[in-house]
Amino acid sequence: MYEENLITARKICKSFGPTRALIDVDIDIRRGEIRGLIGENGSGKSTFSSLAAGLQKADSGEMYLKGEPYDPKDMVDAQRHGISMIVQEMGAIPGITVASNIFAGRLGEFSRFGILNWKKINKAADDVLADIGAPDIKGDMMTATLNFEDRKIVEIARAMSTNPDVLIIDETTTALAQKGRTIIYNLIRRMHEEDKAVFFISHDLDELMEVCNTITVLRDGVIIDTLDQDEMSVELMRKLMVGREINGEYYRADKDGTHGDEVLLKADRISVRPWFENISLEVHAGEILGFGGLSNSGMHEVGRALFGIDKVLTGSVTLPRKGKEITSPQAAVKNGMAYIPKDRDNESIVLTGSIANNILVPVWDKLEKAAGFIRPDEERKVVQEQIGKLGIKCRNGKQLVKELSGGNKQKVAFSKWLGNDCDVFIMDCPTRGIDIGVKVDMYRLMEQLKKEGKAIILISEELPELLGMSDRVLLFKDGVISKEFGREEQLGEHDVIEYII
Amino acid sequence: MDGKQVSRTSEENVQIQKQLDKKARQKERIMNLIPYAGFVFVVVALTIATGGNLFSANNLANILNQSFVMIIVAVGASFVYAHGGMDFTVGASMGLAEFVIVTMILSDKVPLAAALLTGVLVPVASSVGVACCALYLKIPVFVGSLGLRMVLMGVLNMVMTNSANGQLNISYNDYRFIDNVAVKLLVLVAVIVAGYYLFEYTGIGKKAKIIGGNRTVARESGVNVSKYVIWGYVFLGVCVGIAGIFSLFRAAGVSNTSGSGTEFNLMTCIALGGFPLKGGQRSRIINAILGAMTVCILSNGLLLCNLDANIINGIKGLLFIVIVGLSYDRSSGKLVS
Amino acid sequence: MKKQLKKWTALLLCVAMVFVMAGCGNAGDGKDDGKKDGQKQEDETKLTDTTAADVDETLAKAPHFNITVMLGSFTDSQGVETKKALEYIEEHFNVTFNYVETSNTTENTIAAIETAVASDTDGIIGACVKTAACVQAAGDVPMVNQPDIGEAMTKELAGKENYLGSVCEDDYAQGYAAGKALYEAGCRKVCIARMTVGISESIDNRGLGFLDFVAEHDDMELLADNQSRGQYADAVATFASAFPEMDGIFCVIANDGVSQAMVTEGLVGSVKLATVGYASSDKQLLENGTLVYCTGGKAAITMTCFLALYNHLLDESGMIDGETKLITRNSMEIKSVEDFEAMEKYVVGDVPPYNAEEMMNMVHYFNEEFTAGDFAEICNNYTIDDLMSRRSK
Amino acid sequence: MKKGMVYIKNLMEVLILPIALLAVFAVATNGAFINSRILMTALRQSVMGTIVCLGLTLNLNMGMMNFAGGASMICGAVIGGNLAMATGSGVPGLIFFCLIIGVGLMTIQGGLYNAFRVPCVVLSLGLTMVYEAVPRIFYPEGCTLPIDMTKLALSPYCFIIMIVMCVAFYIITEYTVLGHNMKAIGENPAIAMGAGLNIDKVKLMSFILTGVFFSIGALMYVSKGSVDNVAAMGSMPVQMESFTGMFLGKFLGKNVNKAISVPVGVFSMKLLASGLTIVGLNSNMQTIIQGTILLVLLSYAANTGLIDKIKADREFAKMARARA
Repeated sequence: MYEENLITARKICKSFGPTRALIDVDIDIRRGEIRGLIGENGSGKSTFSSLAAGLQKADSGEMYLKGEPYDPKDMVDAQRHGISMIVQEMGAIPGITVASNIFAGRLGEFSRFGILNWKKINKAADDVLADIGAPDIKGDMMTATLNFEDRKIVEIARAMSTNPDVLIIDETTTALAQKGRTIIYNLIRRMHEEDKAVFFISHDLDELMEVCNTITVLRDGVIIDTLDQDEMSVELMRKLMVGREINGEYYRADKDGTHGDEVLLKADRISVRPWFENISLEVHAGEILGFGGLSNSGMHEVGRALFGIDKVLTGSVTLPRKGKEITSPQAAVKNGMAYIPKDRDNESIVLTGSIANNILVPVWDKLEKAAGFIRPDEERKVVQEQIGKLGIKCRNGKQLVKELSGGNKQKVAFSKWLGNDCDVFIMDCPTRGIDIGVKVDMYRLMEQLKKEGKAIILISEELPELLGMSDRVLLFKDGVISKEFGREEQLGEHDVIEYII
Repeated sequence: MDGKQVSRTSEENVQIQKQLDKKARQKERIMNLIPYAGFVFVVVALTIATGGNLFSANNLANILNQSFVMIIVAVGASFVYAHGGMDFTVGASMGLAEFVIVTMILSDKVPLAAALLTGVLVPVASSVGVACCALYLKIPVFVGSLGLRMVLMGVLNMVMTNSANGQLNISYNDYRFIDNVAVKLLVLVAVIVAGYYLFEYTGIGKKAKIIGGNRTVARESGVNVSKYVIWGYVFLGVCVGIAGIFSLFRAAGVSNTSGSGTEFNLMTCIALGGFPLKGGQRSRIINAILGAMTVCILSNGLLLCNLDANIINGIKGLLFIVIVGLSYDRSSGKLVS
Repeated sequence: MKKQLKKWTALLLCVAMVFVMAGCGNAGDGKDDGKKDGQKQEDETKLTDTTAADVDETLAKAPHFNITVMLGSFTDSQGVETKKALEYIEEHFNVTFNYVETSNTTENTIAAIETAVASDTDGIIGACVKTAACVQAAGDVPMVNQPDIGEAMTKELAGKENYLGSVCEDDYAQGYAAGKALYEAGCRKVCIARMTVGISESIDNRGLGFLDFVAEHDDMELLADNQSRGQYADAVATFASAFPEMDGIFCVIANDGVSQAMVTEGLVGSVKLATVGYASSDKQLLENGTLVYCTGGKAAITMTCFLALYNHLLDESGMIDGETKLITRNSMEIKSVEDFEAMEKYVVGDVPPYNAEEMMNMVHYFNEEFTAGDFAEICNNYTIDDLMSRRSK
Repeated sequence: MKKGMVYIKNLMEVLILPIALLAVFAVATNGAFINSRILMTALRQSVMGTIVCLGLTLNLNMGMMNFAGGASMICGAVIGGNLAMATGSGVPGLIFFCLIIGVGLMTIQGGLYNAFRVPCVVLSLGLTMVYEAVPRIFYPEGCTLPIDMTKLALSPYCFIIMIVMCVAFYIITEYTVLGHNMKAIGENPAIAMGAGLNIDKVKLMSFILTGVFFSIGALMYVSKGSVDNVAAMGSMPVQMESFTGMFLGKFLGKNVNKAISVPVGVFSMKLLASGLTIVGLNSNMQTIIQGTILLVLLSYAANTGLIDKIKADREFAKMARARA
């Protein structure tokens, strides 16, 4: 009864242990539709797309493809049914050739009695790559030699190699530069003209408005609303995503960029191969110093070098107040520095550890009594204090971090350092991929730390956030500081774009 | 449009959520209980098979004597396995430690205490050697400790062959004051209490678990990873040294097969006790001790059963597979190594 | 997935049960041991006055004893031979054997002895004791050890009456005799393939005997000394390729791998071989004169331990001399093909070197005038000819 | 032509070690070492080791260390040999039975591995004990083959079998769908699963193939003449014997197929062993030297990039200071 729909989903439920990712989701995607799917992290959009693409199995509910029941065993089975997907994380295997990546799992079609015919495979790969508009990449190249963007294009080629009826794109464009984005937009246009469907998942609300003709909003695993072309607006979408009014200005209301004049952190002509050279900077008490630039501009690596994770080849990083030079993360932590890494799940928290253990890691040295004894009650006091202060939603301190939502995980990463009374904070994309509600809490926390006279380095790839929060901004391009300006100059995004592209 | 109002807080959904939470906690509790169930199963099965002989008066003392070495080594090993490390040199280094002690005693120019102390330093040196290979030479721990094991076994064989053809004995009666049940119980309790204190209440244990959970997070949160990894191996070396001392005085002599096979036995104890091989927060000393007890009672009981030599190890292997199969944490699913 | 896991666990558990049943069944009544070829071979030797049935009848009247047998392993050639002989004893005598493997480590030996005492065994034989602690662990359970433990330890154990003594063959003499045999066969450049020193004392003594012989004869040169854990065939192959001028090899244990390596390496005719112990494929090496020295019938050592213990258990009659606490058995040298065939027939066949009737007469309880002297005398003239004469009577 | 040159360069990289060993021992024994007899014997001795190590490499490529290799080989050798003798089916029967048992044992291990989700290392420890006990129930005295059935260990056959197995390994890893999937999963299992490869099926197939290699290893082991059963963990030396050779091959032949580098690695170890015997060092020294070579080789492999990284860093720093 759903022939006219390409994909129909009825009452789809899916849960991972106690966390329920999707609850009674109903979706209809018709031919020629470019369906956008938005929602905060942990809202279930990636889960739904992986169900449709056969990566995971739904707990309950049915799915129909062109009217027939549809239950894919795995990704290859879904691809045979005409649904293919480009995953969010790295989907291309570096150690094998481009052609093997494109036809992974389906090499059987190119072999006679189990023996592979590499010539035929490479030729087919070249055709698909030319068809999607990337003739410079060849099938027999080794994937490891390609840069990050070309590897994503190989994944796109894999998805398009069976010219699917439905193409699912899961937050791929955020990592692509110009070349990749044009390829994606052409494909979407072509799918629309050929009366097929595209399922587009992205954080970039403006991009969605241009590309999609309908947008569905998901929150906490439940569908809130579906907007047509005319109903769409950024404010409405943001409101539906957060579920409550965003009152007042996100970022800091005040305009003054004043800060204390005592220098808390000083870098003198530091350089790390191959990322940056001769970077000098100072951060003052009560100042938010912003680092802006593209992801490969070297700003993230400067943050790591300031904290002592990567050894600096020239110059030095010093804490003038304590007169100490920073050469290792241990020295940094002992002298009151804090670092919140960009890759939250792999570098800032231990997913298999409990909330208490994650919070206490930098604090144990301070709590040690005679013979290294750490009193359990002191530990509990610190943990309860942090959970209360940041409002982490959890059963108790013993709950595992992997069961928390994205926002709560980030709160744990923050509270790790607040319990350690640090005075220099280095935050690398602290608000990336967390829901707006928690983002606002983070911004208020930064303001409060600024008032307490802490020095904060805010590294961010979102210009609005950078401009809204920083007292002073350093823009990075290809490992060099391309521009420095203060808050009082009130520069807008368009003024600074040419310094970072 | 097609999304009707479904809310998370609807009464029925809250019910489902509470039920899911309860199921998750139950599963966690069962996972922790299985090693104990394995232990009870082995004890009950063997008590029946041996007609109650397993816990007869003199067999209890035997079980203590036979399991003493493995429990001490298991307590030491829990610090290494907690941070995801491994050490195959345990057997050979214990043999070498015994050799050093015996040569010093026989030369009787050295007081007993000094001989024992130097003996303990040998496994400490070999375990720290494995740590340094892993930390500074970047050699993977698994293969690195196998290579070092080969070297140590070569050294042990050579040393033993050159001196008195592979067997050095000391007098049995002079050292009864060390090798008796009272002293052993005392030392066992002391090591377990010290181990438990260091593992649960000091930085050494806590930081070892965090390193086992995620080494990058530990490093970037200010933990001196190399120092605490080496601390773990030092504690293992000390425990192997203590075990070597008591095994030496129990046997009243050393040969080049002294301590051989302890490394594979140790891995069996860790796996049987439900101690996570990759370390992390779920590591608990009680699991390592439990594993050691299960293995030793299994060996003792099967011997008591007067089973034919041909099938004793077969049954031990089968029971090992069943218990490990049930108790191993299956979270890594298909991606298990 | 859950279904699959339950299926596998159920399968494993019932296999475990089968093992346990087979095991308990086998250990319970040693009589009809399923694994052995079972059919009761009639004693083909003619018994003069008492028939086999009478022998079994008198033996069955003796009280029952549980005896623990401990060897390094029951899987090497000597282990298998010994186990076969003991299973023969179990058939005729009213005893039950419990076989325990100690893989030659002192810890395992002590643990095995303690556990045997805990399962109230009546006596222990074998044990391959290396330190006094093993004997102490036996408490007051009577014990006959194999091989000898050296004077120092015997002195230390003087107080322990439960230690009845040790039985061994003079391994050192066998190694020395092997060296002499090679010397007489004209070998001057020899290699030795032996087990890593320290694992088994009796095997080490064979190596020492041979090395002393070579040292004493300066016109004889030792080219290589390869110690390994059982890879003797590889050692022979390496000697063959590395030392073309080699003309003699001594291997501490006879095994079929070594005999076949002599053939595959084309050493027959150019290189002589001397071994200790028995390997089935040694026969053709004897025929073509390659094998100049080999001994057999090592199972008799453990049988002697059993008889010494059995005498003690029955009526406390001591068969082993009080001071030395040691019986050094004569070793059965094999010089010719006829000797080899006789050994295969009478030693490693279905009837061990001493059949039930002969053993009965070596037990004071059944045969009053049998004395320790006779026991020592029987052990001394343990040769092929003695065996052939006994069997042909 | 360029591709050919690169291939030759890689091949030369693998052959450095055996040639270096030959040179060292040629000097040490002033020429006595270089004779075809020694090389042939070392090669013949490395046949079994090579086949076992190729089987282990199949599993190691997917991150799975398997201790049960030695035990399954002894089990296959003893039961296979005795069944062949009992049925009087000669060498073909021997091959057939060894294959059946070897593949059967590894299929059981693969099934348990997938069912229990236990790391291969831990499972193989338990299975080693079981596989060592099984042949002792049926044939406690081990297996001794009559001379006419041990033809395979003699020179023409054993080399043919080794070459066949190496070629089979080469074809499996380079040209079959299964081999390619195994490489992809070994590289990064998470992404491979995302890409739609059926990890369980591929791992089970890799166990079965390893079973084939172990059974041919068992065949060569029993064809040497006789195989005794072993006591607890007695099968470890059988497998560990050429363990160093396997890692030697793995690291020496980084960019050439393992079918070439593993045999060369195992052969080099046998050369080393016979060289040391001639020079007069006893086997204890050999174990020490083998262990040291393994450690040195592992650290070399782990830090290959280190020297030029330091050079590049110093270069970069010098330039940065100049420009400051």
